Amino acid sequence: MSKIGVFICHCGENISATVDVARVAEAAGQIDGVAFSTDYKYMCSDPGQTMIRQAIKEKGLTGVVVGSCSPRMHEPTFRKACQEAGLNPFMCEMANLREHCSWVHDKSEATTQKAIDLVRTLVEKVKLNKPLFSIKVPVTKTALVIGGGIAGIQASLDIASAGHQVILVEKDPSIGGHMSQLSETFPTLDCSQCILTPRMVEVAQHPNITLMTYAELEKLEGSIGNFKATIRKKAKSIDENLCTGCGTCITKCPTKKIPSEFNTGLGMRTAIYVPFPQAVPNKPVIDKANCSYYQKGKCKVCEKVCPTGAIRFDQEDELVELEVGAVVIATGFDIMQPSGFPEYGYGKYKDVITGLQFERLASASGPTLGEIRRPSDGKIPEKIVFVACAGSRDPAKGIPYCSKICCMYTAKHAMLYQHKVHGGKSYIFYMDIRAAGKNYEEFVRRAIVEDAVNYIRGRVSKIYEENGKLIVKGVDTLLSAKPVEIEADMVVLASAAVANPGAEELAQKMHVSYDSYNFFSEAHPKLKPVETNTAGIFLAGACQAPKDIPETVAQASGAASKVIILFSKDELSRDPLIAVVNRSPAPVFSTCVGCFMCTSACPYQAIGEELITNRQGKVIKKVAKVNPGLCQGCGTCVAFCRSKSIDIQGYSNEQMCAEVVALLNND
Amino acid sequence: MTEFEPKIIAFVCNWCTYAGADLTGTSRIKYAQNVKIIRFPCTGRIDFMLLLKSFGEGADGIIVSGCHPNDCHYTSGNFHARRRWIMFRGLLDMLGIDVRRIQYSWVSAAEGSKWADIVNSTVNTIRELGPYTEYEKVAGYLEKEGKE
Amino acid sequence: MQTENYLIRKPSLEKLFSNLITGGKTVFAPKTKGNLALFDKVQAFGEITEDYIVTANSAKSVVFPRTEKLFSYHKSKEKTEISDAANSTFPDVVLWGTRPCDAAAFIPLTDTFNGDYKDIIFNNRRERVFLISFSCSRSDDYCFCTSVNSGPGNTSGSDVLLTKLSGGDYLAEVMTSKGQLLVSENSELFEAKPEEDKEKNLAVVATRFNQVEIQAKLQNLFENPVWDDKSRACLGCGSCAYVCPVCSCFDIQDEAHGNKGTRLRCWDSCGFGLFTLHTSGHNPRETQGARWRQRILHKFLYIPNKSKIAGCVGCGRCSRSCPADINILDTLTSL
Amino acid sequence: MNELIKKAAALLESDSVQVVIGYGKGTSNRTRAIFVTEAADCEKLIFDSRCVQNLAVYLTKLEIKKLGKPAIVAPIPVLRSILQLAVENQLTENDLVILGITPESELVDFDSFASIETFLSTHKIEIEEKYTKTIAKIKSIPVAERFAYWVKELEPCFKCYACRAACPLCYCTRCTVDDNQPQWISVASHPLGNLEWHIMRAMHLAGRCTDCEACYNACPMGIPIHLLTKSMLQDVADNFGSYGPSLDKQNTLSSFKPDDKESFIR
Amino acid sequence: MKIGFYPGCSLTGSSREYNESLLAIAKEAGVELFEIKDWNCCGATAAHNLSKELSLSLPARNLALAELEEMDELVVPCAACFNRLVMTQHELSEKEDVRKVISEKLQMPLKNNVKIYNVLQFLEKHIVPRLDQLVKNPLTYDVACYYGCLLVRPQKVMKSDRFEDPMSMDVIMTKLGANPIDWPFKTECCGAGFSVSKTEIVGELSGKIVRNATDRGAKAIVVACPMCHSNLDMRRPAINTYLNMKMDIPVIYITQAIALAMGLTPCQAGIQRHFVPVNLTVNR
Repeated sequence: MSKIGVFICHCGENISATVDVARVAEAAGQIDGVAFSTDYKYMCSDPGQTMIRQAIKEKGLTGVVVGSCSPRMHEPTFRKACQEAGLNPFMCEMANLREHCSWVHDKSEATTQKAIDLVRTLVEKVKLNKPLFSIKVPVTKTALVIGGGIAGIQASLDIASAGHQVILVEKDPSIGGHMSQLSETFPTLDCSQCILTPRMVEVAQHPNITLMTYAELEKLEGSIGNFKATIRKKAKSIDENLCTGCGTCITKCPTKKIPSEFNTGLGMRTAIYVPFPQAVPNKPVIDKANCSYYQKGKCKVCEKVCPTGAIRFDQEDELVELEVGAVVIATGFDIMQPSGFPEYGYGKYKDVITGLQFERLASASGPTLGEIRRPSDGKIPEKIVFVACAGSRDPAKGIPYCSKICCMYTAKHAMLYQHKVHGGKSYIFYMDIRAAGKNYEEFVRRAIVEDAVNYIRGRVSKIYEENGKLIVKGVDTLLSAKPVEIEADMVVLASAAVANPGAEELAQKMHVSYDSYNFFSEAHPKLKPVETNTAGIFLAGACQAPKDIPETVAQASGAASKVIILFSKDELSRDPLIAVVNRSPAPVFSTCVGCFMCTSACPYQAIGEELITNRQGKVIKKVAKVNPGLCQGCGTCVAFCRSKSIDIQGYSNEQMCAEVVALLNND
Repeated sequence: MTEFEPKIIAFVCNWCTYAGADLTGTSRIKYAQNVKIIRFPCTGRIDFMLLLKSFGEGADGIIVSGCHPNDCHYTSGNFHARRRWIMFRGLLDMLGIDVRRIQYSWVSAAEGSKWADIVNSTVNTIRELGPYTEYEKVAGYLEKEGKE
Repeated sequence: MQTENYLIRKPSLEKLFSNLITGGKTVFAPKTKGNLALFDKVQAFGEITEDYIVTANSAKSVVFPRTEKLFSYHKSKEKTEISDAANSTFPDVVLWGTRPCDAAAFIPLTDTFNGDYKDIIFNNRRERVFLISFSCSRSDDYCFCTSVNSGPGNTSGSDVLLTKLSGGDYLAEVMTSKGQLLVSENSELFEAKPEEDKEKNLAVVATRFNQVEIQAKLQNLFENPVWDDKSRACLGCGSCAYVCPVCSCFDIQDEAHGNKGTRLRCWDSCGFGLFTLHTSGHNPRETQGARWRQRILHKFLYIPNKSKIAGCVGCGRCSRSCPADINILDTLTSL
Repeated sequence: MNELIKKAAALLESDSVQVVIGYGKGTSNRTRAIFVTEAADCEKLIFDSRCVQNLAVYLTKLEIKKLGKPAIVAPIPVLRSILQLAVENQLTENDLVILGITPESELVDFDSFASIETFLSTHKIEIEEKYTKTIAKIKSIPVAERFAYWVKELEPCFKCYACRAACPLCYCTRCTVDDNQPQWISVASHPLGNLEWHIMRAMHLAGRCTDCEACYNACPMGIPIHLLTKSMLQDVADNFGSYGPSLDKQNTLSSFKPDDKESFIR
Repeated sequence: MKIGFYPGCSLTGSSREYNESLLAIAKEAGVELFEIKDWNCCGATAAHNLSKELSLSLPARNLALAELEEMDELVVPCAACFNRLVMTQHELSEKEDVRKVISEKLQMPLKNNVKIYNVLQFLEKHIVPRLDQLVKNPLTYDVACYYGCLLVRPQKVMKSDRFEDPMSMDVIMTKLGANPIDWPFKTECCGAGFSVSKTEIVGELSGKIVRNATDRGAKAIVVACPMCHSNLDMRRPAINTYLNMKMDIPVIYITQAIALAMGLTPCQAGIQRHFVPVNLTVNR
């Protein structure tokens, strides 16, 4: 006969404000098999937990139901409390009286009744709970970092320096990401590449880091501690071991007019190329789509000129399988192409460019070697207009959220312009200036005060060309509150930061959830900002939401530390909520009839065969067997088994049926 | 007479809809009390026999909800579930069990408001359909039979 | 008591029926369903069919329903309320159109429920049942009533037995005081007994075996290949037992819904593998052969030994309904 | 069917099988399953239009397995069942010898399950028009009345489980209806118990049923339960492409396509 | 398929030529338009500032009438009327309860299922496909397509992603053989309601439009809104005062442009009704 203890939490006012907690506790006391029932202000607090521990000891409770917040919040807390009192943690269940009741209903009889029903349901479940013991799985102490931007670089270096193996996968020919494209960085105006490239080199040289550029994640299976990742190494068409990176092939390549991704189309590159001079690894790849040999079948100049004979036209994509224990996603962001805003004339007028393009113009390694020259005719613009929130904070046509970095880099752009073009005039149309961050506000102030950047609070309605000038029509909503027109030579759009185009597909490959903008979702907005809801997979940088460099680096180190913590153990203990094939007395042995449809239904290939033999060793029957190491406990096999011969611990058939019956019979 | 309060049971997966319903709570979006949730690891775990049982135990309506296609925490539980529901629904319909009384949905962990919407619209549908007397008649057969 | 004979004319028969209905009786009679005749509640005389040898289902369910509530309960932490079905009132039932074999079956059936324990519910129901049987004018290869000392015109078990005469009118034999009461209540319908001989209006059913010999043989036939041979095609369903008018095995089932629940008595069959399965996993009757043996021995050895009557009335339903065409006669005649 | 008899006898003589499962004479005009273990008895074997019982059901029965390796007389429905049993790992190719019989009542050999599949691909399951009509008609009844209709149809069911016993695919050691931990469905035969039983039975046959009608033929009360499985067969065809047992194709419910279409999930 | 027609007040008054030319080209193209019997004011400009309910009921009644006459589609040439009608339809389809209330108010059934088209949508669907046969005198000159504010809005209903830089009229003009210029004033404000009250503001706003069109070499401004037309055409004196020079670029309705291209007489197109003389026909 079970002795269940029921503990109803007020959660301060959160539950008690709409639910009559005393009544719930009282009603719970009336349930058959409930030996103890009470309510308390904060069950999760230390006194609350002590109350539970005491009751278990004094009343000899065989099961516990805590009626409080979502089990997704505090289940571990209370299970731990039970364990401390000598009760198997899996004999504790939670009724979700907050998220699923008090917070979503008004104070009323029905609300209290619902709370009672929920508690009763869980009591009936707990009666059928069985003591379970967690499963130990070994940890593969190798981390997979996806994305070679500053986030990925930082995470890799931290993990590697802690003495663990790291595999860094980058889809482009070089690591570096967006940061390598930036000219100077706010709020210090130090050269982006100057601070980044040493880190890139460090990655390449670090003994614990295996770098895979021009490679992408193909498949991810398994679970925390024991993932199996399949990486597609795209064919570079060169033998990296032979290539010395001398660059002869690049200088001799006849196909020279390919818009350079790195220079955001403002510069050109060849078909065999390295994205930029400081690239790591500094070895070229052949862009098959633009190579005249791959396209037209003749050329092979690079092959002829290569001193080491490193060119491999027949090279093919290679799939490599890796055993890793943890994954850090650091795939970064993309910028929204402003073509959705015809009124800005981007694409129509050459001298309307994006912020990222301006970075290249302003960058010493850029197409203009750092001189601000407008793309159309290379003239130095005398008047330049910056449009902030070009797409951001625009639910109608753009994205509703704030891209966060634009305010700062626009200020930076204006400053750089003022520094490089003396006597130039710069205007910034903005909604609000969001400069929250160390030395950020001061930075913006400097732009306004020292560099005389004109900030105009208002939006731009139209940009059009009139005799060689870009007429920017907008409104100044402050003092004048009048329409304004500026005859500019160049316009820079602070286009919104958005998720990478491949983000959704990648999330699905890894089974991590993502928000409606395709940014990856953190496990908890406040308390688990670098974890995903899939154990063992962590987030770093702008793939989670737009971020500036300091934030990105901080989060990357955060993610790294999570990985290091994970790797600090040799074994992981996993919840034993896994499927089990039943046993029954001879001569049946198990009601499983071995149709093995569960095997084909199992997403984890966790179900194999087991031969049941008699004493003489003669095979009597063949039944299904679950591999506890592989089973993740989804229970698809359970719902699928016609003879109900396979069941899942913690969500067993008996428990679920008991819940249904209890939930629907409240008298 | 007082308004009919439908008994609705919800079978939801732990990773998407249960979390989504938590978000409904944290966002303080209100919905009707009639729906009570039972938590499953995955929609793949939700046995059609449990839906059957629910009607037998007097449910007026049922909600089954989990992760959107491709978002299943276990890769494919929801795909298996979807097939099962397609077949089950066809059979129930053939037998004249009112399929309008079972609402299937995909509600992600980010769709707190969608969950509230699903709950409220289902409650309204069931209110309009009224108590499932046809089924209760069948289920409560013994009670009546005693009283002849 | 002394049997009394009357004549009842076809139109009067219909009148008699409607009197019963208006008299508030629940009447069960053979109805056509597809190509079967089934005992079922009837309201109008027209619903009743005469075109059947025996119905597919037996009439036993009026006294021994396939699912019978024994009691229901409602428990709370303090107390548990129980309402016992024995105290409930049962309907007055008329069985119309039972065959002599059906009627005869009520004797062993009643016997079973009145062994060491007198089954109140069963007896309450039984007392309220009134049988108006019809003699058989047709028979088929499955019939063997005559081998189990019954016959197409046998009166035992019935309150009234009607035999259709050449003219289409009926000879009514009244065997019981219940029957006499019916006659007196409907005296205008019952006329002086006819001259015509009953026997020549009855079907001829050949005797297939001698029950006494069988009983004797079975004494020492427990271990015998015949059981396996004859039951090889058996699929292990319960249809033979469920259509049998004598089979009375049942299973106790509790149906619980939270704090409420009901205890039920449901038909069970020795044909099922689970029938004798022990919790230990051991099953004393592991094969269909052993189960088939049990069925035969029970009807033709154990019951006769115990209460001097056959546990089989030769209606042949079991064989007719068997999906694998296992014919009880094959077994009995091959012993 | 002299050919059949000769062949069966040969098999028994050569001891390549120990029993031949086939049809023999039954009561009056019925035929019944017979199990011939002596070559001499082979002339008892018959085959004609009356032989409708699905013999495949015996392949998984303990009592029959005891007799040794069987040869089985297999018209189309039996062949389908054998193939499905193979798909479900209940049979391997050297478990039995198949005495296939074409719709033209000619003997046909099968050296492998694959060859059965090839043969069956020219004899696909087709639901007769009279049934498609009936099903369509039933589905057109307003939902409440449709429910009442079925409750009435199922009323005579007294749970003798002949439908289960006669079905070659109901080979479970323990049927879920007999599982009382938990009590999945009501065991008693009353309206709910009957409804639940027939829903469960049909669902468990979803995508597996090979439309042999053994269940319907076995029912002593003549309840049209085969309409349920037939209507599900249609659903399978409509939703997941036409159905037939197949060695390389996954079972309908243990597989899926990411783009399976449905119209009812919000 | 029955196409209804809601003229609204302007088309029976200040912009009769819009009405005439539309019906003329429809006739020419063999498209029959049925004017809603007993139509009433759309409530434009005033209603939605005064009474929400009124602002819904007025257009709703016209929609209900269209339903009663079993119209599948409804053409609403006046941009203002169009705006009121689609807004109402949108709101009623969003809010079922409101629809019930209004329907009761009107004591008319209101399924709210008539497809409402502005003149551009109508032309695209019913006239443009026939143009290839019907264009007799292609228009060879440069034109400035002027959309104004209401035609392509509200965005949530129009679902256009180019409402700052629409193209639909330009496409049609190209089909007529004309050459729509690329200019930035397509959706600039013409002064709208100030037409009557503050003509000097109209002068300035419309002035900029007229000047830019002229500067970029347009021979005519093409419009599809009575309000725009009166501001650009009828208020030309005010414009000239603001620009302090005489602008003689004519302003024509797109329907007139089509009529001319179809080879209908200027009179059929209602050309003679303009304040700024239109001497395009001679331009051939």
